[in-house]
Amino acid sequence: MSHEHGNDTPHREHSHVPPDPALRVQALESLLTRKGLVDPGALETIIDTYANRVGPRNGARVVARSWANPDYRQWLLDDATAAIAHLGYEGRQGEHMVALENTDSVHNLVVCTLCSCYPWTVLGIPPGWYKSEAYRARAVREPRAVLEEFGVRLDDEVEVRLWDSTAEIRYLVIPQRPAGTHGWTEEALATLVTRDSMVGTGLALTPEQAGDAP
Amino acid sequence: MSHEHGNDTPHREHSHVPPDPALRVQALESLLTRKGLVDPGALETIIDTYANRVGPRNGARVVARSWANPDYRQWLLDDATAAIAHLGYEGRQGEHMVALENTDSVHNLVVCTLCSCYPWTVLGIPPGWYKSEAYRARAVREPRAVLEEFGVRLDDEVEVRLWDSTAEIRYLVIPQRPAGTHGWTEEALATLVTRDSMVGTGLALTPEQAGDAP
Amino acid sequence: MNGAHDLGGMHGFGPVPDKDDAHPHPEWYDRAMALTVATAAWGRWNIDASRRAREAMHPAKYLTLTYYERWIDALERLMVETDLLTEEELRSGEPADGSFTPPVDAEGARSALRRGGPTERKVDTPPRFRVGDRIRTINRHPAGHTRLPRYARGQGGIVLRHHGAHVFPDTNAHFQGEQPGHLYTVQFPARALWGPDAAAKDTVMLDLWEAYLHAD
Amino acid sequence: MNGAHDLGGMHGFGPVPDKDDAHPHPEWYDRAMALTVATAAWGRWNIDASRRAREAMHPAKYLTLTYYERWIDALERLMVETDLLTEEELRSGEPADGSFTPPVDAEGARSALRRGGPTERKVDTPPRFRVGDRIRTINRHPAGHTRLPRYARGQGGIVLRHHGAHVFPDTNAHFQGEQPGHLYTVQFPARALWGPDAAAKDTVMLDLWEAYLHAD
Repeated sequence: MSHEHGNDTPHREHSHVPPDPALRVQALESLLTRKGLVDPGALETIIDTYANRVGPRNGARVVARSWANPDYRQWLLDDATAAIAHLGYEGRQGEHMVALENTDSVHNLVVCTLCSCYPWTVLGIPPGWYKSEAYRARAVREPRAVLEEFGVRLDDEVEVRLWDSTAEIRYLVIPQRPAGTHGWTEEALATLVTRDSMVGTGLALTPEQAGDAP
Repeated sequence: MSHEHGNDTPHREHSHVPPDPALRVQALESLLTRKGLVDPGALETIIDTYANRVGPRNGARVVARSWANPDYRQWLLDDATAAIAHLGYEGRQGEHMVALENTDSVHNLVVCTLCSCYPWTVLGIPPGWYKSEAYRARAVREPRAVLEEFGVRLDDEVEVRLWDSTAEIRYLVIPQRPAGTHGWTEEALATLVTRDSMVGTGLALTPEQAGDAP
Repeated sequence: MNGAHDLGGMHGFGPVPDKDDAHPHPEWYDRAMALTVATAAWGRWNIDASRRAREAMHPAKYLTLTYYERWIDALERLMVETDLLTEEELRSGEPADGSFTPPVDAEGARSALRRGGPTERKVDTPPRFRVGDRIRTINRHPAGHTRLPRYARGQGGIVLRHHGAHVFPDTNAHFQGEQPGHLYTVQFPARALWGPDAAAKDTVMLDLWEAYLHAD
Repeated sequence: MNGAHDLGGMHGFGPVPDKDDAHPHPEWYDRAMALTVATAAWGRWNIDASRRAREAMHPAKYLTLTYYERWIDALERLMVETDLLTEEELRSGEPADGSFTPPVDAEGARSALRRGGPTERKVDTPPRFRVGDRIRTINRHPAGHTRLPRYARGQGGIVLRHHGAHVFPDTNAHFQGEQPGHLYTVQFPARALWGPDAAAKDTVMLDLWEAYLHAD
């Protein structure tokens, strides 16, 4: 600690931000691969998995099927882990799934106040806002204000159920099926299911919002 | 916000520390004096007051008198504001004083968890450690561990009373009078009264520690 | 507000620094302190508003700034808020107008320091609680300034002392009036606040306004 | 620990940023994530230890670092803690020893991702609580890792669901064993947690281990 700063600045050193985290990560990757601790192919597989294979389209397919198929919906509500694995989505950060049903009287919203737990198998890597201090701090205390920021205005009669992911249970919100989609195929329905609607910060798109009929 | 940092770094800007707070203060002082908002003589008076006139020697005189004079001690415990004003110490950050008596069975410790409230009239400007995040965070939760860091080991039988200064009441701890000081003058006794002993993070010095008999 | 300033009970800050307090402090600490005290003589804000301004920072900023940097940062914002300075003057460092007269000179500052700012007020309403009463603190999380720390919310304690009525920070900090209320020292068992890791004998005292309390 | 990571209920962070999520993220985010996932295959730590390492920072540092900087910072410390790297290797960037064999290649990584790390365990002890039971959470402030956030301590709720027994983070994070315990979803009235500013109908659910609960 510098004498210049006197006696109440011992935390100064902690405020040091490495000038370029990209370089730090690059240096670590180089060290780990050269030491034989990490296989470069493993890294590429992991990156490719979440860039191209695992993302909100998975969850959208789950939700669309639950809209189209009442038996599947019931299975999803009873045993989400199995019902989701049935569509091929399982593994890391989706080991223990619970599906939350939005209705006319209940709106579910998911947060992780302590870190950023998120259902990777169905939604992929969480977006920046989900990991932000603001979302983690506020969603649990003032969910309605946060929802308004996201453009979701709920009637006072609706109960907001806020789920803080404090264990390894991962939550998938099943948004309400939009009106005007009777008879749509699962593939068409899936185009209405946004990532935010499966976290609870959004609603499913209406056919008008999606901009094209099936 | 920089695109380079992506979508979860909006607080980056907040971590910016002005490179030299001394220059910022100098610029503000220059602006305020030139605008006629502050009189330079007033600044010098305020600085001189806390550098040379108001400090722990004030509190030491109060404590020494309370050791030497039982009537004064009772007055101090009953109405600390008046008893302290009687010795000429009054004003800013000492408007409402309470004296806390350490005994064989009770040890008092003072903190301000929300800012750094401190009895300026008797102790002056608080030391850096009193204003530190560590002291503010820990004294209230683990006072005995903090006291041990300060070299004060209390018997388990002693009750620690921790005072969090959440209002405008300011606390002065009266440390226990050290043994071997019978018949000492108030002036001599005052040399044993350290600042820390009046916050509760220390004990009064023994004659041996003080290194000279009266 | 539940801000970074509400530090009671936090972990992660390490040992208490510089317990011997041996470092000489830089001169700008004194000048930051003196500017804060001298400008207060304008009477445009109060001590609660000062604290509110120091708390009203992004938590990362609060924890990164040093103590007197927070003071100066808050002071600049208070002076803009109360029309003593403009943002432009702060940016440029140049006064747009030099015609003000300082509210205190050297002698005035000395008097102001000796006078201080007592916060006790006469009120007509009698205190709701007496020494020895069992109370429970409210559990609220206001966005504005408050002096009931998070660690002491929703907790049961005993009234130890009544201090008369004092200016209420929660309103005064926002220039919504002094609204004085009865102030009590309340004693809490340390174990109620912190669990069984606290010593059985130890207690924690806070000075709390009547609005923070209900009978238990 | 009562660290800066325990964000629930805090003020001062402003609006939720970048809700349209329109910014392309820099490539190093992906690489930080992939390094974290790939090194986990060594099996020398667990997800709770990872979280513990990310939390174990000075609060100013936690709030100043970006998300994946915390991951990398924690990863480096975990690898030193578990003897996969030395401080000297991190400083120099040069491996002292290149004779290791990665635990997973591309195919192995794919399998590991699909396998995940289930945390449910068989235990012999029956659950203490049933759906519908009223419970109260403990009020403890451990220095170590815990998954009972500050805002939900000492609060009364109702058991909504039983999830079987799961690995206990408070011990597992410190390599003190999995010590699986029954896990419940507990429902709290929002007003109990946040006071009358919360909507009367709203509720907050947390997944809590039996060790965090007692009957109410």
